[in-house]
Amino acid sequence: MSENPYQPNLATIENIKEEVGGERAIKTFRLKFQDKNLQNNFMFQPGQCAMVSLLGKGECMFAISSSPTKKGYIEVSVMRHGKVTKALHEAEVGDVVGVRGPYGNNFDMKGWKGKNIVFIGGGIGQAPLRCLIDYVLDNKKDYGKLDVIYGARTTEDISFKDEFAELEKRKDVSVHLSIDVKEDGWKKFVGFVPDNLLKVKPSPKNTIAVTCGPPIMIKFVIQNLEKLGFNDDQIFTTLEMRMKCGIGKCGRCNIGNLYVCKDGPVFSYRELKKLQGER
Amino acid sequence: MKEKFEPNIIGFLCNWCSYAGADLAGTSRIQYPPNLKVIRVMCSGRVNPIFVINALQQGADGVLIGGCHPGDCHYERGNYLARRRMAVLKNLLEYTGIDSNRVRMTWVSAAEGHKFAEVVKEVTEDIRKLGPMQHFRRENKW
Amino acid sequence: MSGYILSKDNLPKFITEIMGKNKVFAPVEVNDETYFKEIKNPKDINMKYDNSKLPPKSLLFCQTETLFKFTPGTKVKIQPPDINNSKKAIFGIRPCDAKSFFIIDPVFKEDFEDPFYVTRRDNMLLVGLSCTNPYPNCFCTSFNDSPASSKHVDILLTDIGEKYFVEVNSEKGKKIVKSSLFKPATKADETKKKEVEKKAVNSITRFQKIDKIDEKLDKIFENHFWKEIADKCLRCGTCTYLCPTCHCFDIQDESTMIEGGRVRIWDTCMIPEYTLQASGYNPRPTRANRVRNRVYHKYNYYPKNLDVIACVGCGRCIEGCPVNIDIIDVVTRAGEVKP
Amino acid sequence: MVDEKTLRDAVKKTVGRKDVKYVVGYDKGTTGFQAAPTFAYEEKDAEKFVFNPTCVNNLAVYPMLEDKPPLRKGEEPDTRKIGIVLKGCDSRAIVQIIQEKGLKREDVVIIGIPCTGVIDPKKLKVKFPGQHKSVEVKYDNDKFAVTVDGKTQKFSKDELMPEKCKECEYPTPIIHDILIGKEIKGVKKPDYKEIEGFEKKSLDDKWKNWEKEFDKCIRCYACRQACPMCYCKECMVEILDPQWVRRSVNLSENTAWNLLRAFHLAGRCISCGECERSCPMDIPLMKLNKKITKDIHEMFDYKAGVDAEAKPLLAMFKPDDPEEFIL
Repeated sequence: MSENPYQPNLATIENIKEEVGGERAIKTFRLKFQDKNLQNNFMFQPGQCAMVSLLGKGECMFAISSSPTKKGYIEVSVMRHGKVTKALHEAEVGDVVGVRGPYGNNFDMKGWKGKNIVFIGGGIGQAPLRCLIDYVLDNKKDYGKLDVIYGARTTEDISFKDEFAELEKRKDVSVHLSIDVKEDGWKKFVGFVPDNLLKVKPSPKNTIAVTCGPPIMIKFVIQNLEKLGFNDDQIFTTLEMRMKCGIGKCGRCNIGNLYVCKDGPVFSYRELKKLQGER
Repeated sequence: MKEKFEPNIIGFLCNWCSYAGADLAGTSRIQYPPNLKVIRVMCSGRVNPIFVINALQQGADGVLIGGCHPGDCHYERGNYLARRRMAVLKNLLEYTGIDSNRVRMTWVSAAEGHKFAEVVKEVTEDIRKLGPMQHFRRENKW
Repeated sequence: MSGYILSKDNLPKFITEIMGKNKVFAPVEVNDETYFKEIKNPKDINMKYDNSKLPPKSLLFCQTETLFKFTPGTKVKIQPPDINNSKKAIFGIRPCDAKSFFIIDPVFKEDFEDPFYVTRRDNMLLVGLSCTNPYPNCFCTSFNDSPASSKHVDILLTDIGEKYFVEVNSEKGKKIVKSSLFKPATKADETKKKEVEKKAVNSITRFQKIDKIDEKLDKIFENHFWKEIADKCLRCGTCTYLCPTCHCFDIQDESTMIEGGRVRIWDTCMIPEYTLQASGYNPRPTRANRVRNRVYHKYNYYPKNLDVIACVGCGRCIEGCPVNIDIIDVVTRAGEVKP
Repeated sequence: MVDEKTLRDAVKKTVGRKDVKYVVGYDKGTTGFQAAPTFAYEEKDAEKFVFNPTCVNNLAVYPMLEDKPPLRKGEEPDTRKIGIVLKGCDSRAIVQIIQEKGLKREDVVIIGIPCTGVIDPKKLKVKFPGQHKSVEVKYDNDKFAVTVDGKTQKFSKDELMPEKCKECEYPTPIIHDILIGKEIKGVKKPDYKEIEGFEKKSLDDKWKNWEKEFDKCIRCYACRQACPMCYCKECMVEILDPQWVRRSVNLSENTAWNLLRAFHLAGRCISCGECERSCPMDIPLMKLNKKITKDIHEMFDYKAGVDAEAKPLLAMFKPDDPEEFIL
């Protein structure tokens, strides 16, 4: 008989890092499988997701936000919203969670070799991009110029602050942060991410743009990317939906005939255009 | 081997009267059965029927709701509203075949430690006679 | 294809034979309605039922199923569930309901195999019973299927008067007809079966126009038509609960302080909570979105992914809908909408 | 008798008003013995409106069921009125919703129909099993004339009416803006014999009966959706934290759901019978509702959906409410 695909493997929370406080709190959890073999054999690609569950509370799909180049653990970044994420935020180091995965498709890291990459993130949408940025930096020689565009509602809400600070120090990456509403002491861009994108004006030549964030942001980012001359094959996004099974059976995460959990979450704009469906 | 059935009773007691009454019964060392498990609520009017049904589902054999005497409610009318609600609920339970004595209501003031003990005794004995509540208890089998 | 004959007197003996090796589920009449229930006595079976109230899918894909057990709290432990692999049989399943199993098979079998469904499916014997008196809202012939088709069962019985004509369609079925109760059929019996089948086919009055429906639907995704259809929808979900091919489910954790289980329960795409995200964003916020999704799932996405329309024409959703959203009418009209 | 032409004219007039979004009414339906709800957005849509004994649905459910997807920037909410065709019993739902302040009186335009009773589709289905090419049911004085495939048969009303019509107190809508035809005086009284008979049974017998019924429940919540009074934004069973009623389907959770549903309609149920009609498993939900209706009438002298100015039953009290059960 086959294995039970719904049954998670136990993992311990090794470390919890508070990224954002307040109402839209974000924490990053470092998870390590209890089974050492499993930990060593857990292979995933940037863009893939994992089902993390607190037994007794429920299960959620999260993008893995650590890079596969960092061995020995996986990380997920979680915004406090619903029942499970609320419980996760109350968890402590040493608590045990269930993890199954990795699920879904991934960014085409091999195909992108030698190209410039623009990362456009908003809010918690930075989580899958963080994995990708880390991966690219660890293989920097394979890729060209890197631009990171990121926006949040307020300075408070900017996630991965210290990591952005690290990035800003690097010479081979240019970082463009923004906040939605004007605040005292903020010298960088004020406005929405799509507008920031127009200001940064990355050149479409030999460039890939990857975006993730709230649905409305993705919509306008894609519009603006088109204005800048990016074609359908240069634009990639990772989507999310309410998910329950993670393996294309429970039916709820479909966009058109594709399931985000199984056939996604990474879609090129060309694929998205072909898909009719609500998202 | 047949053990004597000890009923499990959940008490929703109002903060201002019945809970204080229970407290008084305790501090005055009045004996009453240990079968009552007390949950303090701010007012008997806070007791949603969903609490009662859920208690019966989760293993309570009976539920006791305690409030202030009519006219004494800290919030003026919470106990009156609770009275209406429970009248409807008790009839509904009786109609579906669950003895309405499993859901009881009482007025106990902060000064009535003795009355509280008497009520708990009476309720416990009544429910002991009724036996365990088995109609729709959760099986918790997975 | 050569057939066999089972005399009506021998039917109880045949059922007892199956009951010896399997747990048998069969149509049983309760208060004028037919349900699939486990039977203890062959006499309990209603051989002339119209259409069962609920499809037999719950025998393979249970409404509530424990995926695994666990201990919550600080000493977390996970314990796999007991997957029951006893032999079971459905006696008297209609060809349309049997087809529904073939439609949902790939969902549970492909990619990540679902052990619960697959174990049950592999241990399930399907004894079909031809539908000689189709229900007012049946429309299986619209999908080029016949109410007396043996395609999706192990063996199929057809009532041809004083005996049953038996067709065999699988290895499992071949073993069964080795029993001495079955006699080879004559040419006359076979002709009689064809007559019965033809009569049943002719008595179906409702048809759905489905030629190239998946392509047609592709063109009218944004059409106002869907709002018109969904205006009267109560989003009650009866259609999905009664549908033999609806397979969506919800997963929830249920636990006490000391033990618990992760449970899978049937879900319905007609309620907003189905797609509501924790952030409050809902990709399908209106009833029009949801009704459209249901129709598209069956008539567009399924053909695209698995090359089969996920409807068997049993008519249960039409019977069950309190506001007369009629899938025959909806799809037929959708095919005529100008893009 | 309801003149369909007058009805259509009234619908036309209503939908023609600038401050009316649409009118909900009945059209013929595609199958079986049941009319279907239909919507008129333009005057020409009024032509499909009918009224005959097969118009059983309670259309009062629609104003509360409207989808309200989030507005785009700069978009104004559509505050136009909704027109509804209502029978006497259905109008009580609107009265009750207005009483609870779910709607304002001016949010709806009511086209009232004095109703002499509708059919119970289940009863007709038993009388005419199998396939039919055409089906028509008409009022024929004090009888129903049923025409199936060209042959007409007459039935006495009691034979085909659901229970609610046999004891209808309010054949004419309590509130209405337009009335189609003449007002009918309500002369019937509710009949609680069946309920009283059941009350007299032993506890065990009662539970055995309900255990069987609740066990059938598949928890599709169609009863809730069909009910015009169940319009909570979030139903108690869909709250996840704390989760009062688990989603798994078993006797315990089914009983909890059915009892709580009935309780939440205490003093609100207007006895339209939509829950029972839409239940795919045929659970006699009205028996629970009717029991409560009877109790509150006896205990508190209260009737739901009659007076829009009255206070909701469970949100008020009288000092001398019954309290013999209190210790």
